[in-house]
Amino acid sequence: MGIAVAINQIKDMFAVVMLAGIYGLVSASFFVTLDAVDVAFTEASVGAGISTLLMLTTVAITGRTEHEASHKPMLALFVVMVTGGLLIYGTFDMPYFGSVDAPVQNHVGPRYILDSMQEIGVPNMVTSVLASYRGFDTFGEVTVIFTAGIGVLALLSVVRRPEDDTAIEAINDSMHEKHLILRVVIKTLIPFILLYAFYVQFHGDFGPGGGFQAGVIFAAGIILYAMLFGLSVARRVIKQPLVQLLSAIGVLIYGSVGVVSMLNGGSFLDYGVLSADPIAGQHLGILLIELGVGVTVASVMIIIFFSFAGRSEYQQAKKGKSL
Amino acid sequence: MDTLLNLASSFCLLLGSFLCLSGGVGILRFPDFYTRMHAAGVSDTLAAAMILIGLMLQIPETLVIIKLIIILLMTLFISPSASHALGRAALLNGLTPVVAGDKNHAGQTTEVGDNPSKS
Amino acid sequence: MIIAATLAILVVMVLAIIRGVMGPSLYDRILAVNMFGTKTVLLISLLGFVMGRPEFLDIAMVYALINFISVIGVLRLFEAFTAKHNGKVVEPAQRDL
Amino acid sequence: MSMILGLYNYWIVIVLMMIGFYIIIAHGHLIKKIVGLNIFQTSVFIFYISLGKVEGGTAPIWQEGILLYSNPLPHVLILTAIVVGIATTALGLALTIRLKEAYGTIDEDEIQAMDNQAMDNQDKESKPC
Repeated sequence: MGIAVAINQIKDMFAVVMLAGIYGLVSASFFVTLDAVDVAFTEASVGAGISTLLMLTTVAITGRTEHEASHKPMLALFVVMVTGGLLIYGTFDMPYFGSVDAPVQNHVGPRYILDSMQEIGVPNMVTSVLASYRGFDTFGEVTVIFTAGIGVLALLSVVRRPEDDTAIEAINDSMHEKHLILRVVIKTLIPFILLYAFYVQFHGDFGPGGGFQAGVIFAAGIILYAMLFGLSVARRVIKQPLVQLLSAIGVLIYGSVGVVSMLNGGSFLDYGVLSADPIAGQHLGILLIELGVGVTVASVMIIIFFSFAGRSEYQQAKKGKSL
Repeated sequence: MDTLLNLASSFCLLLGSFLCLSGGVGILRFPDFYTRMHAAGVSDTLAAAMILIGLMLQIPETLVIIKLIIILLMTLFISPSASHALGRAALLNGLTPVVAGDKNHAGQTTEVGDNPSKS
Repeated sequence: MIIAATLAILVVMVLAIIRGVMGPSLYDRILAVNMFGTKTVLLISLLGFVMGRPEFLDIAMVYALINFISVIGVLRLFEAFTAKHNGKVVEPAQRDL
Repeated sequence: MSMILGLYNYWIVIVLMMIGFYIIIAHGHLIKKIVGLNIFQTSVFIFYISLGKVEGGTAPIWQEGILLYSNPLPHVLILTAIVVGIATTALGLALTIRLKEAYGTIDEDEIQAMDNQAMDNQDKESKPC
């Protein structure tokens, strides 16, 4: 397990990012061995996939060298060592790894494990806790993601002028001459990726999966398309205003489910009242909420990637003109 | 019948593991990028196929077998095309292969090495 | 038998990590990441069998996909990067495909 | 010995966390800082997940005949934390790109030096009048 420790001590930025990708994969495998399949799912698609891509785009924009640190690292090392020592001292009181009688296992956990099947009727406990017991939290998370999307858009959106567009397309065309094999393979793969995203979305009640993961996978399919066929082509297929609208609509779906359940006499996000049969109501509520989450996550990821790649292309075009 | 299936699956798994290991040794020991890529790419595909087939022979449930087949198909699609893209990109960006009889054993140009490329 | 295969894959993963840390060229690293990803797919499928719950193959599928996407992404972005910093777009090779 | 076996996962987490922390404070390069932040984050994730692990339990997906599951609560918390993590990473990277455009560098010290210089110049301009 100590593998990941050695990884991250290299200077070149591209190499660092690649190793960060491997690190994401390693930690996702940890999660599988620790029984957290849903988390592994998310970490695989987010930590190893999307965040690596975003970092690479940034490195491509900002350059790959790192200057030698000018100040001495001894102080930092000292601070780190002291903190680490204190934390290790703190672990001596911790319950042993995997012990059944640890305090964590004794409070809310058993209730979720024992009763969620009767109360929610969804085999995947992670989904039922995520969407129903702690639905309010998840609402907050979705809002955070939405806000991040807006933030990235505010920071990186470029005012697009037609002459820039032609320059960008010239660059794209020259790049597209090659990659014939890749384009054919990816063209066949993309429909399956999107289909698989829907499977993950709606199968989340029964197996690992759910809105977050499905959204990321869906976005990954679109990103793959955008990377190989050029951003302008992808923009023609996926209109950016539509995506922006969708990201808001996802949050809106989530919130309105809560409001509707309030109007039906329950409390906010209490899906039991959505239908005559509480369990059917829970199913309906979870389905709708996961849909909202999926839509928001997918569109925010697409927005983020489009903004990053658009910035990169914009700079390329500017550079091309100045040459 | 059961023992036969078990035997077949063990054989597939063992073969897969062996191929995996040889690929791993290859990626570590070979002198330049292209031979390493050869070792990784070729052994990877067959090893993945072998291990997945070995797993398929172990389990009677249809759904699991279908999923395994999907994974297998995806590996067969993805692994060679990724190798193709990788090798092509390396060649186009001026990473020279080590040719037999080449005295200069380094095999890497400075352009795309670890050294940051001069802008 | 499954355990033996799992161990073999773990060993190979370590080898791939060593290659990824050593470099020397960027492509070696990408190769290591790619190989690591394939091995992770296999590892997850095997682990599902070891732990007796083989329905977790979905995760393996995601891994395969994401691995591919990141390799392609790295290549495309690196290509764009070199094109940008050398001031020229790399010409398609003579021996096409 | 039993202590080592019982607590080793926490120690791994702490070592990871310290590496991430060190990268954050010792390196001036902003992208590297973000990578360090990610490592730090992941170490916290692993900590939570390993808290939820129960010896002999399986993944918390209900199935006929299985009685012992790992605790689903940490999984939920970390699942959302990962997605929020990518959101913060994206925002940080976006800020980095803007800094690069504004200053021409993304090294913390250089940015600081430029800022100080600009401040001094302002002072000089304002003092004579």
